[in-house]
Amino acid sequence: MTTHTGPHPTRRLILQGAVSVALIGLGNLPFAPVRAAANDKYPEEAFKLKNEADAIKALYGRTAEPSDKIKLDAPEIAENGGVVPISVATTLDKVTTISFFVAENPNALAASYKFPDGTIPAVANRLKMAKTSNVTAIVEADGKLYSATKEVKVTVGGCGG
Amino acid sequence: MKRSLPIAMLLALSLAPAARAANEADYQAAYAAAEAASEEAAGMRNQWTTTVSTLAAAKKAGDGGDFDRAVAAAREAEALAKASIVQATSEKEAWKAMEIR
Amino acid sequence: MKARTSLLLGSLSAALVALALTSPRVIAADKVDPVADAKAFQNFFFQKFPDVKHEDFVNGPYSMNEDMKRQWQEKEEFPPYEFALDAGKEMFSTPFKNGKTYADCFANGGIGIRQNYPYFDTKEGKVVTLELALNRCREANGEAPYSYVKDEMASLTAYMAFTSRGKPMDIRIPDDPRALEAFENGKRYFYTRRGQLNFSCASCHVQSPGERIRAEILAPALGILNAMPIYRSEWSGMGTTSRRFITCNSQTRAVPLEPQADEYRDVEYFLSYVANGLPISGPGARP
Amino acid sequence: MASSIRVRATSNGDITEVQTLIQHPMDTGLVKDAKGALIPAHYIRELKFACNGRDVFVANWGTAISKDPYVKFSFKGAKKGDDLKISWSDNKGGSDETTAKIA
Repeated sequence: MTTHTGPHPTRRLILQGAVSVALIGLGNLPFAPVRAAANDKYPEEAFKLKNEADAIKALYGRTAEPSDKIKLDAPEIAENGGVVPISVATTLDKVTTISFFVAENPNALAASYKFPDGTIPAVANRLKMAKTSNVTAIVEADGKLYSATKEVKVTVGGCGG
Repeated sequence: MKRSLPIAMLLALSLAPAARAANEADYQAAYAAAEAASEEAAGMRNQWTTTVSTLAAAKKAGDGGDFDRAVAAAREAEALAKASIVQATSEKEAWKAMEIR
Repeated sequence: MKARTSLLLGSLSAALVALALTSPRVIAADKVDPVADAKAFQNFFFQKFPDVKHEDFVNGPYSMNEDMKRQWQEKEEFPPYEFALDAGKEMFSTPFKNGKTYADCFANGGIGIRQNYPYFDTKEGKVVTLELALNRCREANGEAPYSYVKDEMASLTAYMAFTSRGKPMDIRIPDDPRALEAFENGKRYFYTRRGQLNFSCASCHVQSPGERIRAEILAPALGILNAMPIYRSEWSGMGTTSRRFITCNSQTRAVPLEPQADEYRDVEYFLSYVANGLPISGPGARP
Repeated sequence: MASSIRVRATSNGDITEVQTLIQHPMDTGLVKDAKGALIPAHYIRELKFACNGRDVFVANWGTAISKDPYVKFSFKGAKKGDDLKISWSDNKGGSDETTAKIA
């Protein structure tokens, strides 16, 4: 990841960096549907990408369709962007992975969980959110991808000055 | 004509600061007044953070020789300190108005 | 620049005039009556928020906002102050170099006594807070005192608060004119406006609890210290009562006093006394 | 020193619910410290839960996971008294592991 991003990095600089990384990422991605998530290697590429769609493609190699069988629980207004309690549960079966994406974060992919047989397809965790953003949960069930999205408002915590 | 233009500008520039610019003495006086007011406010245990930072800015500008900005900042620091003194004295009684009875 | 300061002085005098105009309450004879003050203080909040259960006031902003309360309860399942609690427990049982421990300095070995702090020390003629007593215990046993705003002090007070959870706040004011003076001094500090923003503690925690100041929901003043020390997500760390007072001061642009200054000890005495009867809920988690 | 992993694993006979809180700074690498220097990225990348010899849950984390991270999940096929092994590794080669009895 281009770690030379200072606190006031010129936006152009980051965007250029991110775009180039994305292109490289796409470049070496074999276009045949890849069950990338199945192997237990740490999805390095996906965690580096800024854009949500690119990250989903890098992690799963295909897009997801919204499903009402996924219950995504996230606060309406986060009490603090640093600690946002988010959980998901689904009635879909043969679930192998669940991942969380925060679109407006510096890197969209926040977490990816693997569910071996016998593990209940539900998980709760606490995420950091840079600002108000859509939070998307992607569930991989029986080889197909499903998603649920919710907007979480994040305000600047504390009274500065 | 081209050559005379820069000379004219130079002349204007050199004249302008002498008439208005504050000098070291102005700065010292303004700073001393601001410091006295700030100490009085601190003595009443009612100092404002902005008084402290404006006073520091005045000193920094003064040390750097930019007496215009230094005097301006010193005057503002003095005003802030005085305002905090007015606040402390008036609150000696004014707080009762807010008290839950 | 000139305009700004005159604007500033103008707004300040306007504020003073406005204050004078508000119906000047009948200033009762200046006899300090803590019992009456506490009753009036509690009734003010019970009437202003009739559907908030009395013991809920100690949960600060979470007693004022449902969405926030849900996020808090979810966090309480495995709270972020868990580590401070364990660290405090460990420190409490680790003897000093001279073999003694904190338990030797406190009644009942320091367990389940937080609700009696701060207390008025008639020998010293001043209020002694839990944080002050802990540092005095350390110094009495040849140990260096802890910073009042750092994690060690927060861990110790977190453990002692935890051992008193649920017990009603029980602050006593001895029949000593100096104790009444300390209580009055704390009350005066609580209602005095300070800082360039010209706020007093009451401006936020009495006049507008439940409302937002920027992103924060303001806690009611009643029971506001019952959850101390608190883990604040914003600090992503523990905060003692001293740290909370200091940051509140600087947020109104008032230069904070030194930790455990007389004013802070007295305002803690006042705020704890008027919350008598409400349960201790420390250590707490806050936004 | 106590382990950095706090875990509560409780079974109701069929399903075991696991809650974990880990003491870790989870620095994103985008934050500056008081002196203005960038705090380098330092975050847990992988967290594994194993029971009766097989992985029951694996978490891959990025920099968007909160400080002192928390995760909750449940799984079948274990009973009271079984050992649950929890281990994590971060991007600086740091790691920790602990074993908890299912209550």
